[in-house]
Amino acid sequence: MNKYKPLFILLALLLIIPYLATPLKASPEEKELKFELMVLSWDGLSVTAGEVIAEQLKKVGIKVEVSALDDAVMYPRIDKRDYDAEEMAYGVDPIPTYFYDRFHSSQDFEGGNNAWSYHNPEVDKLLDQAFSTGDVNKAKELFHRAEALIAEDVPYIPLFLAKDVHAFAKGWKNWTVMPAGPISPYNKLTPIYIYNEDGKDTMVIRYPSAPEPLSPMAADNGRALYYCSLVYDTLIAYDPHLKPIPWLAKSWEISDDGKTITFHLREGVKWHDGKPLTSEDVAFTFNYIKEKKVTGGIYTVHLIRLLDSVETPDEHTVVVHLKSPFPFALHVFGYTFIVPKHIWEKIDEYDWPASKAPEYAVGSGPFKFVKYVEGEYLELARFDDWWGKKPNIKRLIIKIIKEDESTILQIKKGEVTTFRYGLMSPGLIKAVRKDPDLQVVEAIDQWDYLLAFNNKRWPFTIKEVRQAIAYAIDKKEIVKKLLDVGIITDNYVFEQWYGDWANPNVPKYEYNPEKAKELLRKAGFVDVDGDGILEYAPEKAKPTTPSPTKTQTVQPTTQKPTPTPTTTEKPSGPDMTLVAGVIILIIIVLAALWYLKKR
Amino acid sequence: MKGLKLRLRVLRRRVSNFWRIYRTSKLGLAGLAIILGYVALAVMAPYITPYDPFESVALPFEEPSPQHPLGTDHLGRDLLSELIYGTRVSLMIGLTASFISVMIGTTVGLIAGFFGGKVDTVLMRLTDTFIQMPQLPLMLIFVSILGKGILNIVLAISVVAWTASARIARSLTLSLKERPFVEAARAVGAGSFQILWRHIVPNVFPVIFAYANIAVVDAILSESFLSFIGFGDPRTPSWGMILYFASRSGAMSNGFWWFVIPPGLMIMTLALGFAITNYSLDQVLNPRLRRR
Amino acid sequence: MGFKEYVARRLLSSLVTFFLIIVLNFFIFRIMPGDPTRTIARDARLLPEQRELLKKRFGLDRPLWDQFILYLVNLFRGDLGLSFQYRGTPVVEVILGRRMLNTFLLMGSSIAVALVIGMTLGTIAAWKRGSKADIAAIIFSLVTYSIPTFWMGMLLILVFGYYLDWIPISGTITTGVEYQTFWEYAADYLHHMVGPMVTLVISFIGYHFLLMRNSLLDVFTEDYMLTAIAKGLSTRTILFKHAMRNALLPMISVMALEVVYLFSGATATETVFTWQGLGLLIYESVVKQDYPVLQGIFIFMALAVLTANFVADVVYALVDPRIRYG
Amino acid sequence: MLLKVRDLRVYYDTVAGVVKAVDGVSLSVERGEIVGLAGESGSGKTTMARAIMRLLPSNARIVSGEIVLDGVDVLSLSESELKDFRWKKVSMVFQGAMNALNPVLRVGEQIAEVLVEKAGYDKRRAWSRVEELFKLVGIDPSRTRDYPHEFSGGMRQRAVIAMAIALNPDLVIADEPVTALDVVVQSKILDLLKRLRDELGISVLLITHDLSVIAEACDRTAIMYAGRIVEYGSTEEVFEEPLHPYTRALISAFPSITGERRSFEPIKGDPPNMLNLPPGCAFHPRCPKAFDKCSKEVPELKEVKGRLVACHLWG
Repeated sequence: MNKYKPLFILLALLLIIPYLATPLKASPEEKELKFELMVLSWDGLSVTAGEVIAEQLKKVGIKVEVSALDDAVMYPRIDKRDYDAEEMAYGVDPIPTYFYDRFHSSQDFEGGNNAWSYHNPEVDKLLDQAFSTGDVNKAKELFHRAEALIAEDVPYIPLFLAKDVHAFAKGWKNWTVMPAGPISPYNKLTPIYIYNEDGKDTMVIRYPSAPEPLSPMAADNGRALYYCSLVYDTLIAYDPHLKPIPWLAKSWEISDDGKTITFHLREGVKWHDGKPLTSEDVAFTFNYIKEKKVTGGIYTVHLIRLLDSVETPDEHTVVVHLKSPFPFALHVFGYTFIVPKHIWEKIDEYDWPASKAPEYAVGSGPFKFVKYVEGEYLELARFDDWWGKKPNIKRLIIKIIKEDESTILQIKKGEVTTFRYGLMSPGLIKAVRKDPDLQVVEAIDQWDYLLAFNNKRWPFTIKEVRQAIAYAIDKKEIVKKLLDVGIITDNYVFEQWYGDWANPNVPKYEYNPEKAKELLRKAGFVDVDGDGILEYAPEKAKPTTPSPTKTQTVQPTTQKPTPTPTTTEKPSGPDMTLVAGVIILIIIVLAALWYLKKR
Repeated sequence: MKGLKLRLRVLRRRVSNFWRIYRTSKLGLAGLAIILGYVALAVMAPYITPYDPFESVALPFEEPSPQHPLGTDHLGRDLLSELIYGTRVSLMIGLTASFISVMIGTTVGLIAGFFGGKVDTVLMRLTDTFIQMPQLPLMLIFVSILGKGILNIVLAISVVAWTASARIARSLTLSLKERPFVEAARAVGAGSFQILWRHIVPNVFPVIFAYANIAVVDAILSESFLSFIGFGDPRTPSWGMILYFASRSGAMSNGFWWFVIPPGLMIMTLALGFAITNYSLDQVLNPRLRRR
Repeated sequence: MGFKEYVARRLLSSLVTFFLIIVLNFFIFRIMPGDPTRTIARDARLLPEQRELLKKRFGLDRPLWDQFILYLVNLFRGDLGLSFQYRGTPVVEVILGRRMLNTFLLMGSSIAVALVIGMTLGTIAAWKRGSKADIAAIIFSLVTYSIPTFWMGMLLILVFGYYLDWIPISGTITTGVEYQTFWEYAADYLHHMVGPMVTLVISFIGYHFLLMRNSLLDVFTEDYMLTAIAKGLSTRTILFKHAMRNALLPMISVMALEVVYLFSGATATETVFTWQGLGLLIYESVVKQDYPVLQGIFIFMALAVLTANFVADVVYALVDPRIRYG
Repeated sequence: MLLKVRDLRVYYDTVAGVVKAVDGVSLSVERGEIVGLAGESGSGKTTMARAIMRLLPSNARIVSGEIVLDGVDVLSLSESELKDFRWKKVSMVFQGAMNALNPVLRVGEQIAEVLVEKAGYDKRRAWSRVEELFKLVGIDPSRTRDYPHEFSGGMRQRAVIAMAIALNPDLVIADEPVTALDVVVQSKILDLLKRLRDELGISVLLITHDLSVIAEACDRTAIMYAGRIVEYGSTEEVFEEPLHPYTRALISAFPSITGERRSFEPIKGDPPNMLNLPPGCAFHPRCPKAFDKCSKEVPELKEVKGRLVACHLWG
């Protein structure tokens, strides 16, 4: 039987051939104008937008290889600045502190938020000034100047702000819409004012996974923060235009040098366990955060950095001394969850487990913790001694449902009222929009999608290339393909969120493919080999001043069945499957024969 | 030349022998037909797909129409074309993953069975523990270590699923070791490696490959699930990936049955094809069962 | 070697394997790239001092060797560390709480039902080998084996959960209900279990059926079965006394294997139905890179495998007179 | 006459074609007689035995013939009548006693269950009867509660014989009862069979490929070749003067059980392919004395010198 061994080896070799024959990455041609675009695989908007961008750039002669990656792969590459370009959503808060994180050169460290390695000393200077002044108007002016510079440089291209699309079950009325939608940690109004026409007094909000950590000091994700915003009070809250409104603090003053903030607390505020809330509790909270270096909450990073000392002249006054002025200091201290001193004094580890919640989860907010059925739901009840307007609903339940589909079916059945996160998939949005059983609320979301370049890597080291890409992208088409779930934006500080913090006169890059081609040619790119993709050949680009006719033939060849370029994993060409499949079948049959022969 | 002719003749006789027995199994024929049908579909994909499955050719979420018999997906790509191309991916993954796992398993089994002693003890202890570990969680853990994507799914499946073939290979090797021709070879003074390579390997592989069928079923099903929960590559449309997109884009809430039912049926039928073939091969090849 | 010695030896070898797995478990998860503090607190802006404190909290600030020793010591104290995704919650608490119970109930009952149905069908089919009923049962079981479980679950939810409204769509209990009696609770729980259980039973049946049928057919070819028939014994005696007892022997190891599922859950079904069991926990931990939890589950699974194996060996030795001294 | 088989034809349908395992066999066994049935493997001996007990596999069919045992037409029995018939009228000692006993049941239990189920014994009486049977076949009665694997090969064979005679059947079919045993044990078992025949008056149909076994134990001998009986007569005569060339070849291919050295020559040629038998006398391709007619006509079984022979030499 070993006579057939050679045959066997031959078959084995044949099986390997198709793998070897698959074209691996073609030999890297430095000169070709192409790059890899990372998109986030589980985010439908990111993937779709990436595909559209690739098609649009192909039209001006730029080859884009889209790779849809999981965050576990993508984020480390971004952290290490090991990428060409990426396109996904970044989150924004009610205050534009991200403006510093994204553009200041000091933030270009491994894992830093200046993921595009943008370095501009002038911008650095402006940002430093803007973030160390207590004068809001001066800060705004500095913002405008910095943004104008950034927009000229195009370190990344802002694409659109996602829409927060929420569906409510029938019968529910009177939610508050603000940036980030009706259900968000910044929106303390919806749960207070919402009511049901049919008299239902229990609101059910779906979470895709557990709301943990329940500790307001450890809460570091939207789900946990939303829960905390219901159970814990903050000194200030936000109105529908994200302007600070009095909450626990009925008024406040900021000193002229911006280094002292005085909060005047409401009187007669009670904790859920009946004890009174005083300035002691507020001071304790701030000091606890600073001492324990807690990682949860919304602005704690700034709080730890800024806080010098806290004074409590009387039971209802808190005076905060800052180490340095900060234009958003009010938000940093105002939007911190206040915890009761008499309970937290005893808590050593601020990230206590959920099983401790019944003893520890005492706040002063409009809802109080009732119980948490692990993995199932979290039940909150209206706190009847709350200082403010009594919520219309008596109970608020946070229910964990993993699948979006199941959620929508349950909202249709009326078992669930709405969900925490806005819908991220055009398909689901389409489903809820057309469904007569659902009420759809659309607001601007906190996710801004952007096309980012690694500014340290060729060809993005060339400013003209970045600008050309900006001209070559038709944001309208992207948003249309996304079934209109995005709001186009050209700003780096979003007018829709921050009003006059945004510079209304930033240079805009209207869709103009001809201008893009022109810029690219100026930068030395020309289609040398006639394949529709530009190559870097400055000596050829310059002499022939009139644009070469070749650029006209750039039309994509759509009749070919060749798919858009993809990653190497994809089996390409028919022969591979054919050969491998047939050979494996043959092997199976032969195997059976050999086996038979042995009998 | 003469040797080759002889070999071909022997081969032909064996094929016809095998075929004579196999064809009596109606189920087996059905299974084979299904597999061949899918292979044909995979091979012909570029010629029979009405559209390029990678490009959006219409608006997203179009209902089935003469132009798009199964409608379009969330990017406006033709679902029928995607489904046909998906055959390639799913088939490829199923075959590759099971092939690799069978290779690993056989190697381990051969070594353990042939050398015996401490090597055997250690390898089989490992195999025994792994064989009982639930496969899907293990695959998930591996994917989390390796990262996502088709290639890593293939790897994860292979790394987890090799144990069954290791067991079989070991027991075959053990019984072959006692056969007269091996003893004869030993008596003539053949080295261990030579015996292993010339006498045992050629006899172990055929049986193992017959078993590979069921590994293919498991690989296809595992792949579809891993893709479905989002560990696949969104740019490589396997059927599991289509279902992932369907679920992500609310196909059920929308009532897009054409987005959900066909991919599931495709997975099921292909898996069924291999399962039936495996079952029939087992019936045909297992002399114990044939005797009665 | 006597029975006791046999048991002792098996026990010892199980313990050695367990130790190997513990070591493997530690190092596998240390290969993982990246800074764990990024997974623990998802905030790129964290100040360096915050980062240091986090590392200390999760014991990641020490050298690898120290971490390993600590891991071993803690393990023997029943401490598997802290979960990343459920900040501050001990892994043991995450795994052993309600989730374990959910998985236990769902998997236990599904496996039991599937075993009973599968084995009964298998016995009948084997006895009536070649009949129409046999072939129909074979095709049915092959089809059930080939259905992607998650897909079946999706369809069940749509048809029976939404359109017909017979079963709940997700979860293990109705949210926010105060139960008057335990029975009310149990009824609600069981109602929620119908969907996932049907899915699992269908996906398990085929396997059990084929196994039992093959096992019996194997036994039928044995000479002692011919003897039993020649002896003119009743069909019942032949089937249940002579055939079943022998055919059940290989089923013991299968059952041992399925005991392990009690500790791993059914990821596909649990995800689709949001059945908060260990399967869903594994999925979430993978997505959120919660390595401590994955490590913990890995250990529990290994422990289950080894225990089940050990028990199976002992039961085997007790049931089958031939291998007592194996 | 106890057993009368007339013109029995049993065919197997296999994927490769029809196998005529038994093709027109007639055979009779008298009360209290041990009849040997010999032949190479594949000659249809075992099929004969199974046919008498109606234990044929599902792909076998009885094409024609008649089996009458003690006046009962075996082939016309219904399933429930068969249950009554088996073991009470005829029992069987199977080829390879190693595997004939259920490994997970105690040996005694396997005998007792027949007594309980078929002879209406209560449990206790059944077990004491088992002890008696053990004594009868020469096993220590205290070992009734052992498992089969605790028995030696000879003991197992004795236990199987004890099982076979438990219900005092008229006929015991012993299919290769001593094959895997060593010579000393073999003759002990054969002695046991003879003794049981003498003491209990049962008839035995002893099937074997080993002529020395036949020579030692049988009163009459039938030689089978390719599904037919080629010679049937008293053992002494058959061995003394084999009439059929195959019988002769068979005898000379075996060393004598008495140890007397004889010319030892194996039968030339290959055993016949049962799927495709040669025309005429199936033995003719291997027969040293074959002539024209042998390849054309199938020889009838005729009486020659007081026995039955199927050979054209005697035509």
